[in-house]
Parts: sequence; structure tokens; C-alpha cells
Amino acid sequence: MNEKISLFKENGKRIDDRAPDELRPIKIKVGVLSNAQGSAYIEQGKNKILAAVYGPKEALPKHISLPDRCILRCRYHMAPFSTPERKSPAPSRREIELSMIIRNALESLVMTSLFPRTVIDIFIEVLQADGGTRCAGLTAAVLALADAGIPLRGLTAACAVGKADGKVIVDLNDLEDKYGEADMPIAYNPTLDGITLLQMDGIMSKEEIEQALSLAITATQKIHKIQVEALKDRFSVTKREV
Amino acid sequence: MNEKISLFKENGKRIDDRAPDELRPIKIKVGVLSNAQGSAYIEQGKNKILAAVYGPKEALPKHISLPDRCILRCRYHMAPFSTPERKSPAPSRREIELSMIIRNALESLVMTSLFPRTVIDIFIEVLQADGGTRCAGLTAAVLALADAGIPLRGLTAACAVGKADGKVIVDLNDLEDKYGEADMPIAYNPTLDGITLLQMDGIMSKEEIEQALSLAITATQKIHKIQVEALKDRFSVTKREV
Amino acid sequence: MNEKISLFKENGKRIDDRAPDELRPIKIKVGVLSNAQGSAYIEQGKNKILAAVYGPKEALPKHISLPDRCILRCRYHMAPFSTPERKSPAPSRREIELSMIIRNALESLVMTSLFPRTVIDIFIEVLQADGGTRCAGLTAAVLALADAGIPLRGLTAACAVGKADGKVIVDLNDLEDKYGEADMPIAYNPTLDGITLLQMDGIMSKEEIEQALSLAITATQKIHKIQVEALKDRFSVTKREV
Amino acid sequence: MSITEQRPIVSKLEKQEIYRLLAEGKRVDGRSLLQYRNLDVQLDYIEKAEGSALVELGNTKILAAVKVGVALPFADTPNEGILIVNAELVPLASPVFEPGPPSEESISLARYVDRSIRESKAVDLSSLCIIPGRSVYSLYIDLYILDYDGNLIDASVIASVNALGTTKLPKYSVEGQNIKKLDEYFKLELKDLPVSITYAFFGDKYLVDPCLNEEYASDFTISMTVKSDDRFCAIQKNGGGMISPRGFLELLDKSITLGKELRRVAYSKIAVNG
Amino acid sequence: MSITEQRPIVSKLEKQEIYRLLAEGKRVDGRSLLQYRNLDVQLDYIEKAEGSALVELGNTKILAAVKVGVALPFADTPNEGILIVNAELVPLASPVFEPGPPSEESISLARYVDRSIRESKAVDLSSLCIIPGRSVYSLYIDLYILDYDGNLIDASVIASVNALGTTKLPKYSVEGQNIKKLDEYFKLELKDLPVSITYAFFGDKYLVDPCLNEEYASDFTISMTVKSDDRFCAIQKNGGGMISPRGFLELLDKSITLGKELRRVAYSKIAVNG
Amino acid sequence: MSITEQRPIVSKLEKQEIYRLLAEGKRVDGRSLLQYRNLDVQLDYIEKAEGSALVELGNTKILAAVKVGVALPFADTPNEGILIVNAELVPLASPVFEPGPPSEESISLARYVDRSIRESKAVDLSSLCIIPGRSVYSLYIDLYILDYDGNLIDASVIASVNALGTTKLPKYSVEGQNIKKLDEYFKLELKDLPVSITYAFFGDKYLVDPCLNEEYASDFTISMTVKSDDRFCAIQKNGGGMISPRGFLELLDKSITLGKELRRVAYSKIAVNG
Repeated sequence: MNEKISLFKENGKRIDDRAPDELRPIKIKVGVLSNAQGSAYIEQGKNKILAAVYGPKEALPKHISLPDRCILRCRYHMAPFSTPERKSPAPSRREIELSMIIRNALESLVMTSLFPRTVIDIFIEVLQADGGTRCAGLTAAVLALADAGIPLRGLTAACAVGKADGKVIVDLNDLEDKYGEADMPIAYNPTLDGITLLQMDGIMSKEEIEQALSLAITATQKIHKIQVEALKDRFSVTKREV
Repeated sequence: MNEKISLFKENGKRIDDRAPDELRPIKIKVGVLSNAQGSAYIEQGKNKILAAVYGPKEALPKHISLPDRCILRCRYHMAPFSTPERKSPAPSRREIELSMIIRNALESLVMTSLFPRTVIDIFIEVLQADGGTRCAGLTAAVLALADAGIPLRGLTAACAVGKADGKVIVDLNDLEDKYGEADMPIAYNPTLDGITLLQMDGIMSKEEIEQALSLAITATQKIHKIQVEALKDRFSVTKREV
Repeated sequence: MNEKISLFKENGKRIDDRAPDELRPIKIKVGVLSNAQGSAYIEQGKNKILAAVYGPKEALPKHISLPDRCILRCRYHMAPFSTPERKSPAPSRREIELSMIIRNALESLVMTSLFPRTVIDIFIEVLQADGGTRCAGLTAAVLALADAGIPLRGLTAACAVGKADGKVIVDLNDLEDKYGEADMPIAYNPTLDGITLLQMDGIMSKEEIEQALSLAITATQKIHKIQVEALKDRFSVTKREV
Repeated sequence: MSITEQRPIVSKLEKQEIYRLLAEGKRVDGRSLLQYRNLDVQLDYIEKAEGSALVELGNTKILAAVKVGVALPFADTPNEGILIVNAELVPLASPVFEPGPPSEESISLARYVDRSIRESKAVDLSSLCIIPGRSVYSLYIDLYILDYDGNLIDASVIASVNALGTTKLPKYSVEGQNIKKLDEYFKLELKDLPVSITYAFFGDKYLVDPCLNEEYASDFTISMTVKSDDRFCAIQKNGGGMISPRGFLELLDKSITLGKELRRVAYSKIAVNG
Repeated sequence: MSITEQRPIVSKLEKQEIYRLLAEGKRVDGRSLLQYRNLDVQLDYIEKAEGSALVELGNTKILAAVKVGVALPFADTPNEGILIVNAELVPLASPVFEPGPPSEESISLARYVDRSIRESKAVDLSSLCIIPGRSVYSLYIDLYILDYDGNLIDASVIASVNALGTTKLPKYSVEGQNIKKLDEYFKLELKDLPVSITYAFFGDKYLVDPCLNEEYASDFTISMTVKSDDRFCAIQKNGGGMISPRGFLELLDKSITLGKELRRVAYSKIAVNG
Repeated sequence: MSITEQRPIVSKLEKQEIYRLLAEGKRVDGRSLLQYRNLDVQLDYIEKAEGSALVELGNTKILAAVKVGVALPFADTPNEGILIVNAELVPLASPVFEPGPPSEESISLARYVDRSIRESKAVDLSSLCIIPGRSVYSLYIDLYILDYDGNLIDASVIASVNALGTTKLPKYSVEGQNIKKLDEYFKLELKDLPVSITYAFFGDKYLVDPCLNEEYASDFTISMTVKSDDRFCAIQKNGGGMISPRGFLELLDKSITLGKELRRVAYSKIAVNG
């Protein structure tokens, strides 16, 4: 852990040849599954993640329902083959925490009061993990919700920022996540100027956090544009099909 | 696994001195437990298996019930001491599969539409295992159902057929199961001329399967006669008691 | 186990300098938690144990309730750090048995018919264990019930008796429990002259059991007095606060 | 969480009948108050286990089997074999038994039987060591309740001890730190023949060996395991209710007397040494 | 406990339509009775796994990936590698899949695929031994059902075999009893290309490769795995109902014919040796 | 599955009161917005553990204890000790805590405390190696929530660090590849004194160290762990709602100031080295 590995090349580029503020290539497709009400697929670097949404539907057993709004259920899950060592399919403590953190980020996005006594299920399956899966998973889950026709307060995009070899960077890959000094996943809704997910571990000074946050806002705005494009593609495909 | 062990003797007999189409000694007793609505005990070779039936009774919680028929619940379970190495009492993947396979074989036998919204529980406990336990267990379970007075579409008997040392054989014992080339458990209802359970693993050609199936039908017809006798015994004992 | 360790000193005192019939120092405080309806804390030797009571409250799901009385739920649980080797927080077989044994001892103490269809939850957490935790835990649980204002048929106090180095002794500590010849936990209600909890393991003759029982009654009467004092303290504190 | 059990309702009439008879010193099945039901023991029922016995006590039917293995000893007892008792209340035995992980009843039963055997020293665990600190015999006693008509404890102790009494252990040769299984066996020696006596209480009346309806109608039960030398090695009160100290002491003599008798009947088929 | 499943209700109209068409030898999606849906195979979908394939059979979508490790061999097969098949019916694939421990459906699916691969000897396990009795390769095949429109068995066998066909194993150097991972890889050789053919039955009519609605409307299914040499290595009837012996025998020839065809399409992208 | 929590209903009146006071910069218990509740720390509460501390923050009461063992190091950190944090929300502490496996709240709490200690490098794990790759110390920190009145995170970090500050480790002598426990102990050195500062948000207003009613009435909380050198080592937003970037940045300075103060009060009883 944290043994000395150089994460920057001599030319100032990162190990995968990116600039400190450069995102990895992102590919998003909305509406990829036939059974789910809404779905989306994202590739970000080598991350490959599917998200699907079922609902709103009656909340059963009844005692879990709320009289004034719909509830959300969320499962972030990693496929056994998504990590270098095979992972047990039973949810790890990390997966349980991230399911909660992602659900929290979606609570204020979904217009839950429109669907009292119902439940919306959100499933995120990480097929291949390459750093920043909770953020990429959330980016896809938001699109799956939109694809399901669920009214949202704008779109939320997420991206990790952090620090490696003393430099503040954006969109950490697996190695930067593992050997870097800090990782700060952030979800940001540009429509509402609101941060809905924020975690940090590692060590950063106040100034570094300020700088990282600024990078995160720029990054999530870029991802937000890709989200919008993906939704347009989905919409135009549907039109073509009709 | 599959190391070279000779399963036939020089005289053409099997290791337990049977002919290829010869069943092991079978002993069946119906009505052996005091609490169960129906019960049966079978010995087939060194297999010792108990089956018990509870029901039909109200299906609870209600959401598991069906409006037009009764549902079946089935548990095939091996005692910890039934196998050479002690087996954990928690159900193994194999036991979970066989519980399903046996329930499937019983679904069409029980006149389920006579008892809407109810459940029938079928428990099979393998006390000692000696090859062919799913078949012997099913043979006993059918009698436990009959003993419980549940209307059935005839009786079903089950028996494994397979292949060892290149020969098609019937009613495999433990060693033939382990070291033979193929195992094909079959349940057959002679009244309806229907196969209700059928699995195969190992390797057999089309011709061998045809030959094995023919052996299976003869064997299950023999077992069927023993089932009928056991029911008669049960009936006459009851009469004597009255 | 049971290797030869001397549990008595040359002066006839036990390894912690007690006489055979001498209790360890006991400190009890009632009303120590803010959320529970009733609570109590006990130190007996190095035992440190908390008990808390919630209820009576509606018994849910309904099928667990009884039409003519309240039901009890009881959990005896040891903190992971309470034992020399860290203990898994999942309940052990021993903890499951003791939860039942303690609940049994409370069933006749609580006037359950006053609260039909409700449930009372009793939680005992052993923070540090030093022999005799089931008894000390029960002693505290009774006070937590009283603190919750639940009508009781008197107070029950509990104490282990047993045998070490051939002598009958009272209130066994950890070493006497481990290396002694017998351990007999007893709960006694002096008001009703009734034993509500009784277990024994180890070896004792009829005469030794008679002698031990007599010690137990004296000991639980002493503890009963400490219980009464602790309740008075709680009451006077409440008065002072008012 | 242990939760107040919901006993199947014994019909009011049945319960009244039990009490009425009890007042006359009688029981529903014609037994006297201190009489056991008919006991049948069948040894070596499971040929593939190293030891086994099928016990029928009235309609209560219990199969006990012993599986022998070799294991690492526990760190604090490097010279002793390992003894584990497990009880399965399999659902074919009773409508109140459910499939799933062990219930508190089955755990409590197994632990009581364990104490009865371990504390009585019926099995000399130090004789089950092959290489100290490295290889010892492990004895797994599995109790399988096949038909449930009350008094599981006494029947389980009898089944377990009989199963142990039939147990044959494979011999091992020791070569340095390794062991090799031989094709020879030796008989497990029993050093004691513990029996448990269970009383069911109804107010201040009691009876032994309760059948299921008596158990359900009773206030609580007390079980006591007596060794061959008339000393006690396990006692347990199960269920609510309370007993006076005097009432309890009265049971000790009764248990010694009943124990002698039951021991003779229960273990007539197995030999004892030591 | 296995419990009678509650199939989502296929609307009466839909079911009638399936039967009506069947009587004319037709199907809801225009296929003929013995015609498979469109099959798409994408190899090496998970670059970080040692082998993988994404298979789409109509709308059924299954990802199979192989993870390679080194493990202690099983005691009774000291010279053989370890093969484990696991299937996850992840809840994003269908409203009837629920999060939690494996259901009987997923267990039965994994076990059928395991038998198809193991019994066909598609993988020569004895070639996966590094040090006998001590270090062997372990192959973990994880099946991930991503979209569920019926016939999981056939699609899973195809996905697994394709994933195995792309699998590369790291080489190890052996030094005494220790092994060291090298930076070289070798391709896993497939010795056979098993395919499973699944039939859905409606009374005495049947069709192959049922889509989900057909599966729900059917009485039961029968799956048969055929090896490259036209012999069978796994058969399973799933669901209630019964088939006549004659009806069953009829399927054997059909499966051989259909198997040849499907094998050609399903494994066109992977090479075979041996 | 993480599921929208059902918070106990804080009465409308209570909630209104919290908001009304907040508008005036006041709180229900008379504190100012950035004021912590009374803090009481009792060291070595569990004599039998290697380290422990009982912390009361207002009515929130948390016991932290450290158990020390010896274990095999993780393969990727052969020279480092093992640190594990576990939190038990025991049901006697609150009617909303239920017996059973760890809830997402308890897991998330334990993971946050773990990050606060691990990332701050308060414990130098490389000093906890006995034989590289073979024997290292393991520190198990168990957090036991005994009474629950909000702000578990800050109180848990304080309890854990205090428990570590009292921890004594047994010395071991190394003989070849074996170790032997000696009857000597050494004190664990703390290299940093991290404190967590938790804010509860109500619209654009916020306060620190929320009590339970404030927590329930709030939109969300943000916790920040500050090291002795004023740098941050863990941050987490918990709950729904959103915060503006500017609002978040404002907290950083506040946390540094509050952290200094809290650190002084919280760790006055333990010494620090390094």
C-alpha cells in the first residue's frame, strides 16, 4: 500500500498520458436493456458499468412505504470478475456503504413526492472496475432514471478528483486511486449548483481541496454534456424506431 | 475421480454380484411416523431414506398461495452422517437442486387443483446414502403422499440407470455412480406412461440412452409393484388395528 | 482444560482472598441509559454488564403476539472485547442458550397478563466478563424491568454456586469457573420462595448440591438487598431531580 | 433474540384431563407418575457411521450417529480429542420443527447432551490423542430427531451414549509428524453411563418422561443427568415457572433411584469398561 | 425448501396465441419451431479477466468471464485443476430476479453448465496441474445474466465455452515446492465444443430456444448437451409435467442435428484443438 | 439494497422549534451553533482489553476497546500490522437499532472511523510488524454504541483514538520463524490526533455536533476529519439534500478552527509522541 510508484511521467503527463485535468474517454449509451424500465451503460476508461431502473411500483411490504413520497432502493454491486482478484458475489462492506452513498445522492434528484407509497429500484452492476466506479455508476444511474421517464430535478454527473505525486488531478484511474495521496468522489448537479455526493479519503490541505473541487465542477459539467448527448441519441433512436 | 476401477467381475456380474439389469434389494414400509400426515421408509441397497408429508394446510404467508391450486414445498436433505465424510447440515447446492427436481416430478402427480390456497410439505431425509438417493427418496415421497390420503394421478417410481465399464446398467450403487461413465435418474408413472424426472450426466450415445431408458421403464415398473404391496400392507395393518 | 491449578490458598481463602461463602464486591446503578424505558448497570467482580428494557409495545408482526398476555424477547450478548480472545459479535450457541434461559427466568416474574398483545424487549450486554455473567446479567435485567415501571412479582436475584478444589463455593470468578469442578447458576425470588433459573455442569454429589443450594439462597438474598438499595437510590435521585 | 414460544394449543379438555388424572396419581397413557415409556434401542443402525443407535422412547424416535475424523486439537487442550454434539430437529418429525439454521431448542438440547457426556467423562478425551498438539480424533455426534413425542433430552442422552458405545475408531500409525490410517479398528471405551431424568411440573405435582401433550400442558421441566456413581453432572430447568428449593432437593434422591433403573434398561446392549 | 414457483401471468390472450400458432407450426416471433433466435458472440469483453464472452441470444444477454487462480487441489484429485461455475441472476436483468443468495434457479443453471463442461471434457483438467497435490490452476467461470428473455441454459453454455476458448493462463515456474508467476501466458486448449439444445413442451407439441413468454406458457423444458462426437453429456427436464418415453427418444436425433448447426454458429470465433 | 430510511417522526412542533431557534442562531439545548456538547472521556474502562475508552458526548455514549492479536499480514503489505474497525449499534442503545448483522449505518460509521485513523497515520502500521510476511500485530477496534443521541461519528473517532492512546502491546521474542509472547508490554505510539467535525444542515443554515432530534430534523450532515497539522484526511456527506460548492468550502476553515479546540479537549488525557 502506498509504496513508491511514480504516477507522473517526465513530460508532466499522467501514466495514461492524460493532463492533470483531463478526463478519460467516456462512452455512454441509454436504453440498453429490454426488461428494465430504464437503463444505461457507461464506459469511462476501462470501467464498464450497467445501470437499470424498475419502478415506480407499489412498495411491498407496505410498512416500508412512505405516505408522502416514493422511496428509493439502490444496489451498487461488483461482478465477481470486475476486479483483479475474483470478488465474492456477496455484498462487501464497501458495496453496502456505496449503495447508501449513491442512494443518498439520488434522493434529492428524484421528484419523489409525485409517487407516494411507491418504490423505485436502482441497480448498478460494475462489470469491469478501473477506479471511480461509484461516480461512473451514479452518472449512469441518473440516465437510467431519465430513461425510465421518472421526473428529475436536472441531471447529476459524478467524477472523482484527488491528488497524486503532489498534484491535484481529475478522474483517477485504478493505479492513481491505489497509489495516489487522496481520492475525493463528487457528484454535482449544475442545474441546481448542488453537490449531492461527497467523500474524501487520503490527505489534502484546505487549498488542495479547493483546487480539487474546482476541477470536479468543470469535469462534471463536461460529463453532464455527454449525458445530455446520450439522452438525445436515445430519443432520436426511439423516433427512428417509431 | 474416474480413476480406473473395474466395476464388473470376470463372471459378467457387477461388483455387488448383480446382473446389469438387476435391482438392489428394496424394502418399503408406509406409515412409519406418528406426527406426519403421511410417511414412508425405504431401503434400497444401503440407502435408508425417510419421507414425510404434512398438509394440505393453509399456505402462509398468503402471498405464496395460488388461487386455483395447492402449492408444493419440498426439501431433500441428507443427514450429516449419511455420507462417508460428515456433511454439514446446511443445504448444499446439490440438495437445493434435487429439492427442486423432486418437487417438479411431484407437481403433475398431485391433484393440486382440489386444494386451492393450500400447501403440501414434503420432507425427504436421507439417513444413509448409497447411490440413487434422489430416486429412492422420490419413490418414498410418493408413498408418503398416498399415505396422507392426498389424491394422486397414479404412483410414480424412480430409478437411476447409467453406464459402467461400457455396459448399460440399472440402479447404480455408490461406486458405480462415482466411477461409472454415466448416471441417468428417471421417474416414470406407468399409469400415465409419463416421465416426470429425467437428468443425465456422464457420457452416453443415443443408442445407449435408448437402451438405458428401456431398462429404466422395466425397473420402475418393478418398483411400482413393491410400492403397491407396501400400500396394501399399510392398509391391511390399519384394518387389523380397527 | 481442568489442568491442575490450585484454587485455594494455604490460609483457606480463595485465589481472590474470599471465603468460600463470600460474594465479590457488587455495584449496581439503575437508570443509566437515556433512550431505554428502563436500564441498570452491574459490576460484580470484574463483570461489567448493562441491561435495558423497551416496552411493553405493540408486538409486530402480529403473529408473534399472544391474545392473553405480553411476550418477552431477550438477548444476552457479549461484547467482542469482553473476553480474553476477541469474540465474534454474531451470537454463539452459548449466547443463544443463555438468552433463552434468562427469558425463561423472567417469564414468571413479569405480570404478563396485564399487557396482552404486546412485547417487552430485554437486552443484556456483557461489556467485561469475569464468570457468572448470566446471573449478574439477570440481576441487572430484573432492575431494568423495575426501572421501566413494569409490574413484577417481587425481585429476582441470581448467583452461581459451585465447587472448586473439593469445596462448595459461592459466586465463582472466571478462574474458578474454568478450573473448578462444578458451576451451578441459580436465580431465586425470595418473595415467592421460587427458583426461576437453575443449571449445573460439572460433578457434584447430592450432598454437595444441597449445600450449594443453601449457599445460593443466602447469596441471592444478599444481592436482593443490594437490588432494593439500588432501586431506592434511583427513586431518591428522581425525587431530587424533581 | 429468544422469544416467548407459541405452544400449540393443547385443547382445554385435554389439559383438564391431564390435571384431573394427576390429582389421582394417574396419566393419560396409563403410566404411573414416575414410570418411563417403553424404550427400544437398535444399535449400529447406520452401518456407514463409526457408531450409531436408533432409540424409541414411546413415540419419540431419535437417531444418533458418531462420525470419527482426525483434526487439530484445540490450542488449550493439545492432548485431548474433540467431541462435538449437534442436534437436528428435522421438519419431518413434527409440524413445529422448521427447516433452517438450528433453533434455540436444538442448540440447548445439543449443549445439554454435550455437558452430560463431557462432564461425566463417559469418553476419556485424553485417550483420543494421536500426536499431541497436532492430530487428535474428533467425534461428531449428530442427533437426528425423527419423531417427536416429548422428552427429547432423556432419549437423546440414551441415543448418544449407545452410539458411542458402538463406536469403532480406525487405528493410525505415526511416522514422525505424519499419520497413516490403518485397516484396523478399536472400540471406544466408555468410562461412565450417564442417564438424564426429566421431570415435568404442574403446580406442585410432577411426573417423569413427559409425552408431548404433558410437556405442552406443564409449567416447566427439570432434567438431571446422573452418573454411574450416583453423582450429578448436568442439571437444567427449561421453561418458565418456578420451583421451591425444597421441591428441587426432593428430586435428587428420585433421580438417583430412577437413574439406576433407566441405566440398566437403556444400556443393556453395550458393554462398559474402565 | 423448493416451492412451487409463481410464474408471472402470461396474459390469457398471449397464451392462446402461442398455442394457436403452435398448432400451425408457427411462433409469436415468426420463427419456425426448431429455429434458434439470432446469436451474437463478442469475445474478450472483460479485458481484465483471463477469458470472457458476451452472448446475445435474441434479447437474452449473458456475460461469462473466467478468472484464473492457483489453489490446493481437492484431496481426491491431486493431479487436476479446479473448475467452478457460478451463475448470478442479477436483479437488473429482470423484475423476477431478486438480490440475495443464489436462488434454486441460479444454482441449477450453474450446475447444468458445470456438468456440460466437465462431462464433455471440454477442458482437460489434468493439464491444469502445476505441482501434484499442492498447486493447480483454478478456473472460476462466472455467468452474469444481464437481460432475461428465456433459454438461459443454452446461452450460458455457449457463453461459458466461448469464454473458456479465449482464456489465457499465466505460466508458473516450479522451484521445489514453490511456484513463481512468470510474465508469459498460454492459451487454454478446448478438447470439445458442447452445445445445449433446450425444448419447451406444450402438451405434445414442442419448440426449441423458447423466449421468455414461451417458457412461461410451456409445461416444462428439456435441455440436452451434445458433444462434438454427437454423444450426450448432460440432460435435464425442468418444471412439472411429463413426457412419454417415445416423445423423449424423438428428441435425441433432433438434438444431434440441431447441435451440429448451433455448434458451428456459436463457436465460429474460437479455435479448437485436441 | 440500501433503502430510504424511515426516520422516527420528530414532532412538527419540535422541528418548527429547531428551525425557529436556528433563525436566531440558537439551539434547543441552549448551545450556540458551533458549540459541542459536554465531553467526558474515561480511559481504560475495560481492564481486560489492551486499550479502551468510554466517551460521553452529551447523552451519546460510546465504548471503544482495542483487542491486540498476532496475525498473518495481508499479502500486499507484508511489513504492516493489521487495523480493523467494527461498530456495533447494540439494540439497548436505541429503539431504532435492531439485533442482527451490521446495518449500513454501522458499516458506514466503522469505515469512516477506519479512514480517519488509517489516512491520518495516527498509528504507524509499519511499527507493528514482528516477522515480515509472517507475524504482525492485529488491532481490532470495536465501537460499542451504548446510548444514542446523535453525532456518532465525532464521538466514535474520539473514543477510538483515546482507546488507541491507552493501548499496550505484549512484546514478542523472535526465534527463527517462531515468536514467543513475553510478559512485557509497550505502549502504542500515536503519531497524530485526528478529530472529526460533523455539521448538520437545515436549508442553508448549519450547526455542529447535532443531537439526535437535530439530526432527524436536518437535511443531511457533513463530517470532516482534521489532522493535527490542519490537513484533512476524511470527508463524508451523509443523507440526501445538496450543498453548494461555496457552502462546502466555507466549512474547511471552520473545521480547522473547531478541530484545534476539540482536539485539545478530547485528547487531554492521552500523551502523544512522534
